Amino acid sequence: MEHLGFLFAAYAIIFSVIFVYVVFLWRRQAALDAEVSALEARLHALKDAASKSEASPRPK
Amino acid sequence: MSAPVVETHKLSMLYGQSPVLREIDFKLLPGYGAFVIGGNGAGKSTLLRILAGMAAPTAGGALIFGRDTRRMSARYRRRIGMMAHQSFLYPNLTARENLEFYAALYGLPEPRVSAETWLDKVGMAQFADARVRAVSRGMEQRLSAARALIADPLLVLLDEPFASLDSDGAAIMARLIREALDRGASVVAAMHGVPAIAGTDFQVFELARGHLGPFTPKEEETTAWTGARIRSLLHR
Amino acid sequence: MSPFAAVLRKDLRLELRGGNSTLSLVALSLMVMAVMVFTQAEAKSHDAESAAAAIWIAMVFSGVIGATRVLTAERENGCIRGLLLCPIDPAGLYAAKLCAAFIFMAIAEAAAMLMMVLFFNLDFGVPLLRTAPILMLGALGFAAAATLLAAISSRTRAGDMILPILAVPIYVPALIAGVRATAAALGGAPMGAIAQWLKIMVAFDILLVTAGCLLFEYAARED
Amino acid sequence: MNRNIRTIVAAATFILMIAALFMVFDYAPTEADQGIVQRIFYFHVPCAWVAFASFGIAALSGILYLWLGDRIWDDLEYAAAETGMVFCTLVLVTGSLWAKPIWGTWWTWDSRLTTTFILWLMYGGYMMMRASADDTAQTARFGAVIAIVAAADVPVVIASVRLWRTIHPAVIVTKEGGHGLEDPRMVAALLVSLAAFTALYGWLLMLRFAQLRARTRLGALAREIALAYAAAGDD
Repeated sequence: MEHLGFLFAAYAIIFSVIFVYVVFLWRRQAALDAEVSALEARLHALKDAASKSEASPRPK
Repeated sequence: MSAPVVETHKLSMLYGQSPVLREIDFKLLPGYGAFVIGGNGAGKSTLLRILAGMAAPTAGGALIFGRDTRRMSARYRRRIGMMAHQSFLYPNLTARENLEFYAALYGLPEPRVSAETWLDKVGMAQFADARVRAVSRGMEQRLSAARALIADPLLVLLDEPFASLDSDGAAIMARLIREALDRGASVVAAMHGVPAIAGTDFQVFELARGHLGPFTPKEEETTAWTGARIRSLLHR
Repeated sequence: MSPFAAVLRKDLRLELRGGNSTLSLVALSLMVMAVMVFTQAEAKSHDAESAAAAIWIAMVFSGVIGATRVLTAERENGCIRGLLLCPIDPAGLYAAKLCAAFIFMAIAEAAAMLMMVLFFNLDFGVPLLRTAPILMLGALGFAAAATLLAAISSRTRAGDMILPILAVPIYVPALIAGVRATAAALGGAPMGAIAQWLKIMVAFDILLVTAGCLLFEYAARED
Repeated sequence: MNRNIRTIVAAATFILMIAALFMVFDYAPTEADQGIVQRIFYFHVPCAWVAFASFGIAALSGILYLWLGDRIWDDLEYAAAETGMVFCTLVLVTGSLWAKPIWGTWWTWDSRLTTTFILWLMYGGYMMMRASADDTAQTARFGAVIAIVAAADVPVVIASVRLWRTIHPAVIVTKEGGHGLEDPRMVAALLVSLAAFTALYGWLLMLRFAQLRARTRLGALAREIALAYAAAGDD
């Protein structure tokens, strides 16, 4: 049962690194979602502007 | 009628989210000129960079001699002469050495002779052995024009060719444009005001807020070409 | 004159006209060799291992600077754009730039060899002569890798900082082979004994020069 | 990349990982020479396999990107390089933790270790380049160039490191296959671990790839909208 510490450390590191990477992916996903929201807002603004002035043709 | 030298189709360019060029449709036939007038930041340089294949448009496309500017091989680049805002000249080489170097790269048979001829043409013969670092901005501009035209390109792209030129220099520049048109080359030149070049083989456009449209002079902004002399150059 | 010859001639002319690249490479090599001597606990004479280590460290440092210098020469007035507009094959342009970097490095290596003899108290003779082709193969390989990667690093925000980080790991096989071969040659081993190392270096050089010729276009293009 | 496939792979990863842990710690017998530390091997080897495969995918995608010019290949290349980097780090760390008790040293310049370490350095450079450049087609080309050069370099790295190790007197002689799997239960544990890590890798790669794909498409969409504005004459 000697060297149990090494075995424990190895497995602990494997799982914590993978966990940290998943957290990192998750945070980037949040940033991506924020970007989608910003784009949606821009699209809404575009639609509003289009409905206000029907005279000039605008993109949907 | 022969095939157009330049043909753009809904050419658009964004820098980040802000549009610089908006759906530009433009055609230029061999032997014709297009002078694009516009203020600073109007997108003139961007348009020329795209036509030279130095930048890829965001949407739409440009054909040069029928070839997409994004995929121009050496054969197509050989036919284009681009005078950009940067001179592309090596500061530590002399005027002559710079022109010889580019003449060699364009595969001219006698680089030395070509360099000599063009130094004469742009009135730089007496500065032939001065390093580019030491000459004035206006002289560098003349050399830059010589560099662009040295291989007799069939499409000449000029970005503000008259900037920082004195009246002699401007006269030379106007003559070079005239000569290029006369030998059947097409010219696209971006500038701030209408140049004093006579002829009916060119059109003047205005590039404003990313749109390319026909230029309508606000006041008396054109002058006539009288004899072989330039009377004046008007800048807006 | 071929585009390759024109560009190379232009680079050499610029260098003679106060480019000072070679001089800075020589100076840097001198510094590295001096640092190597000072950081060793005791001055060892006739120590082939230390001498080989010193000259190869100098090689890596001067190579990074050399490749950077060769490409910065093209940045003033946007000259690199002017070159890319010319109807020349990017591979020819790469080859010319690589040759220029190699020549600057080779001169610096020659100077470094002299310093190595003095600092490590070696003898002038056949063993020293045998190190010359090894160092030249090493310089060629490093110039090939660094010229290609400098085109990339110069366009990142980190700038030239990132070049050694990209180039050195790629260079490791030639570095290992070069140091071992140099140490063996300085220790008096005949050419036959280091042939295996030389083979690796030649393979590395061929590989990197080929990769550079094929890929330089993608690294240099601007759009 | 379908969301359903990702869910299935995630579930498979979870089940396989539980199974692998059970087999590694309970089913497989303790190795006679090395003792309990040998169990690191069951996860170390899959990490190595996954890391090398990932760098291979990155290099192939790089070639495809330069050839075809579709940004999807760049997204795959970046995702594979990044995921490969994670597992490559794990290989090095677990390798060290195994080497210390068995060989008495954290690190030996054995050919496999050295090659792995050099790959790790190369892709470290790749990641730094990507981090310090804008997300443009140019950066994508740079990434492809580095990935291709790195992959092309690997055979020369292996050749030089092998020769280096055979000529240089090694203090510690690394037994080739010093982890002899004499018991079939050990082989089974390794195979299940390999499956578990392949699934885990597949899941992470798909996640990252989908993310990068979304980012690229979002960029394209933002450009579309800006272009539509531009065409309408708005600023």
